[in-house]
Amino acid sequence: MDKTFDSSLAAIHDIRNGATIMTGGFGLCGIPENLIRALLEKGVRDLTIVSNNIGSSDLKQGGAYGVALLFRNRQVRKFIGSFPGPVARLDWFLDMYEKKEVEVEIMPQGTLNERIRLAVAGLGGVYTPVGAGTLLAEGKEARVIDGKEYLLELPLKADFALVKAHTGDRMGNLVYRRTARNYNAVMAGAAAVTVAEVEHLVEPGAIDPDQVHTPGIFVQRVVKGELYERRV
Amino acid sequence: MDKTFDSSLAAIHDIRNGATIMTGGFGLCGIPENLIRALLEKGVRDLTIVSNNIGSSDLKQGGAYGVALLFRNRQVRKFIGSFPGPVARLDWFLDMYEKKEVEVEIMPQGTLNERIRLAVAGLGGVYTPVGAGTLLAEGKEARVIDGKEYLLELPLKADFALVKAHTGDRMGNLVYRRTARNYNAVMAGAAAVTVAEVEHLVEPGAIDPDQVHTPGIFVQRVVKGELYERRV
Amino acid sequence: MKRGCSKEQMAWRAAQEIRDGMYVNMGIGLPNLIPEYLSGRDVVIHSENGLLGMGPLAAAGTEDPDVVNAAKQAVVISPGGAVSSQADSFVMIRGGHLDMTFLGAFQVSEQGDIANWHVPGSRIPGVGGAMDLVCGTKKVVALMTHTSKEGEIKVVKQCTYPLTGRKCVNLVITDLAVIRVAPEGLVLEEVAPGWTPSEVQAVTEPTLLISPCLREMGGPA
Amino acid sequence: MKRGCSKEQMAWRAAQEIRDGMYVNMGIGLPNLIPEYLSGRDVVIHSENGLLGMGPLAAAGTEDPDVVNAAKQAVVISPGGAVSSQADSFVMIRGGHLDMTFLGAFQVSEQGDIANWHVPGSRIPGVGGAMDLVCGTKKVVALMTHTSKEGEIKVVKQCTYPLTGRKCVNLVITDLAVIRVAPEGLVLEEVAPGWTPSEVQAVTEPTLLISPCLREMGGPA
Repeated sequence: MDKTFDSSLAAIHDIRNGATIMTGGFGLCGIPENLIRALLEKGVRDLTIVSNNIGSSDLKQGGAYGVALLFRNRQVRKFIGSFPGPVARLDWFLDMYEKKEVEVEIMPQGTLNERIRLAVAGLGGVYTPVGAGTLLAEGKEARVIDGKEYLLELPLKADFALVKAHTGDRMGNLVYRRTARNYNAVMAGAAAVTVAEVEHLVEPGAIDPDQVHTPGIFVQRVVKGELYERRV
Repeated sequence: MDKTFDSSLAAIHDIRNGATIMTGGFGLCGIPENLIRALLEKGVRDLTIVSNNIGSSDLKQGGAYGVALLFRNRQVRKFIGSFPGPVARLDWFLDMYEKKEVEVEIMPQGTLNERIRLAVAGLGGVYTPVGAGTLLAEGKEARVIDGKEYLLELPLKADFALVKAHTGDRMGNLVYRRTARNYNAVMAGAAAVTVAEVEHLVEPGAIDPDQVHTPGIFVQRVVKGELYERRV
Repeated sequence: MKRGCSKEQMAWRAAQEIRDGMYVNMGIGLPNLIPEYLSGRDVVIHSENGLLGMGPLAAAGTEDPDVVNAAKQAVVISPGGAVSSQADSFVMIRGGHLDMTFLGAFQVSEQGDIANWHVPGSRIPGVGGAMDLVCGTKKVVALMTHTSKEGEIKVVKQCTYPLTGRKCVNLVITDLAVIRVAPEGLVLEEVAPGWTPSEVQAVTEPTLLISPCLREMGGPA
Repeated sequence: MKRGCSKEQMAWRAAQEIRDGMYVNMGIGLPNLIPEYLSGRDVVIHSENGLLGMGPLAAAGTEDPDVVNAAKQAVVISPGGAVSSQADSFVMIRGGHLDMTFLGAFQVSEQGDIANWHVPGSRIPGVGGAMDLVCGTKKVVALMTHTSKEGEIKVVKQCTYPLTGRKCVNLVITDLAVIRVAPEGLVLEEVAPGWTPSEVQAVTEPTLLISPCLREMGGPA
């Protein structure tokens, strides 16, 4: 079973305008750098991006990195995540937001995680106590269970999930390194197609079965990333 | 931070009659052998046992092992799990069941897992499609979400969770080996007190942070198991 | 009485459903024979106790008590295998990540309902992972004898045994026939060597539609 | 105007709440100073991006881009540390496994409500893990200046900023006071050196109950 693709661009060849795309990473840690670069090159538009942040936290340089590049390149129409800032404080982003060129939907970080997990796990909904009685509960079904108030949260699924691992084998078994695991381990499997870019590509059997973080069944495509800047 | 206890008996010293206890393992694979032996020795009664199976699959020898020993020793009043057989076909167990000395509550295996996870994760309930329209849906709330029928499942929590790991450090970080991971990795954290017995006890820092299966925050007590029969 | 296919032929036939690149779960019992007919095939076998990439049974004397399958037999892990917790294993199942599952059955109905977990009258029920498997897997194949040892019909209009799942079976492979569950009804695709469609119909409760491509069930070379 | 405690004194005071053996989360900002005052203490620090056992900031030149905290700063992992996915990290938080969390706040109410995520009028909101932390953690400590830079009162009868959580704060540590949220109301436990209870009351909206053990806030040696 060989799920490898020759290039990042080849691995995302069928992403179309209007697609919903999950991207792993937290800030710039563990982002699928090469697949994001390929999306920039491909130029697909009207994307919905599901991600904790909008990439770069490099406010001082005013710069964008990670998925922030896709926003700045006007390829995104909607962000679904938990914390758009600090990019959300940059002038170019505020301009886009106020001209309604980009929509922002936020939710608590743990809720974002559980909604993605529902999609991976084939579950229909979950009751979480987080956010009950707040602004973010608006429009959501509230319910008291065993004396405590919960909100009903529904699955969040994507067309593509783009994740990054330290090591992967040709069958798609993935091992993450340190806190670069973050959303990558959650999003793999939450989309019709999960594409994993890896720093190190190995043969099946090279990874100890006990140390696989994401089993290959959740990954449809594997590509060895062309270039890792690994910015902090 | 040192969570170690000197003996299995010491690690369960405060388990009282009537306690609800989760025990890891699948069949006899990965069961907390020493903690079960300590429960036998302690002789606490009226227990509720949450476990996938009732221990032994050793029908040929007519023998009991694992939690089956607790049932045969008449220490258990209720089993909550997914598959009581093959022990459920043994005469002594059938006798107890028909004399209503032991109660049996079963649910689908994945539902058992998710209900335990709800307790670990602080969630109030989950909608699963599994079991909808079957005998096991009786008494459960059914709900159609996005055209599909789901059942509401509620958290399953215990007073004690007894798990077994291959390696553990003094802080309670655990590493399981092969399919002995099974329910151990699910139940850790689902009880007021999680007790882990380990084959190998190591110092903090000896386990690579990327290879910890159960972080120590989910484990209150650690004990090096006295004797491992490791029956198949 | 005329014999149908052997267990080995049924397992071989089941194996033909599997394509390279698939992730497949094999239930306990008859489905356990299928891997025999997958040698050289690029298939990953899932065992619901937490093993993706299950290999053959461990050779006598080499059993590792930490490596077992869902039937609690000592097995070997295939290259590229991965271990997971019970929760993650059932995420794979319920989340629709498995391409196919093969299950034994007491009854399968015209609508694709399946009953395979609880015989009324059995004293203590146990369900295991059966309900999860029929609910989540992309393609569900029931593998069973066409009638019970007592001659009871097992392909029925409505299941009388407690259901495992509703409208979930896609294909039924028996010792007498291969039957596809289609929106218009049950379609007889193949018959065992020496059997006619009407002979199969005689031991099947719902009316079978005959496939325009009806053919004889094959077997291992 | 009379000064209250310094940030360092507040962080030191916050550190005194922590007992050996605790699992603790520190929010971004002021709470980030607390670990300074935990040296030699047996405490595990949780960073919600998936690190249990966070050590100090990485020394310049030794930063590992794969090891960051929730503020995206390069840090070091403590011995006995464990990495987890985002989902598992929030299982720890929401599931009540953390003993304590320290958070900055815009407002805390008499009932223990907290507002710390969204200033009305800020153009794009972002919530992060704040709502999870206040909801799940056994003890929630708000760490903030007693009034805003503009002199606005922050300990209020009812929060006017959007809530992060209801009835969840257990203790408020400010530059002027330590206030315990009790069923009967807010209890003034400590005042900053040189401050009287009535001076603290003057910049606090709800009526403070005076603890019978009222004392002066300490500070680092």
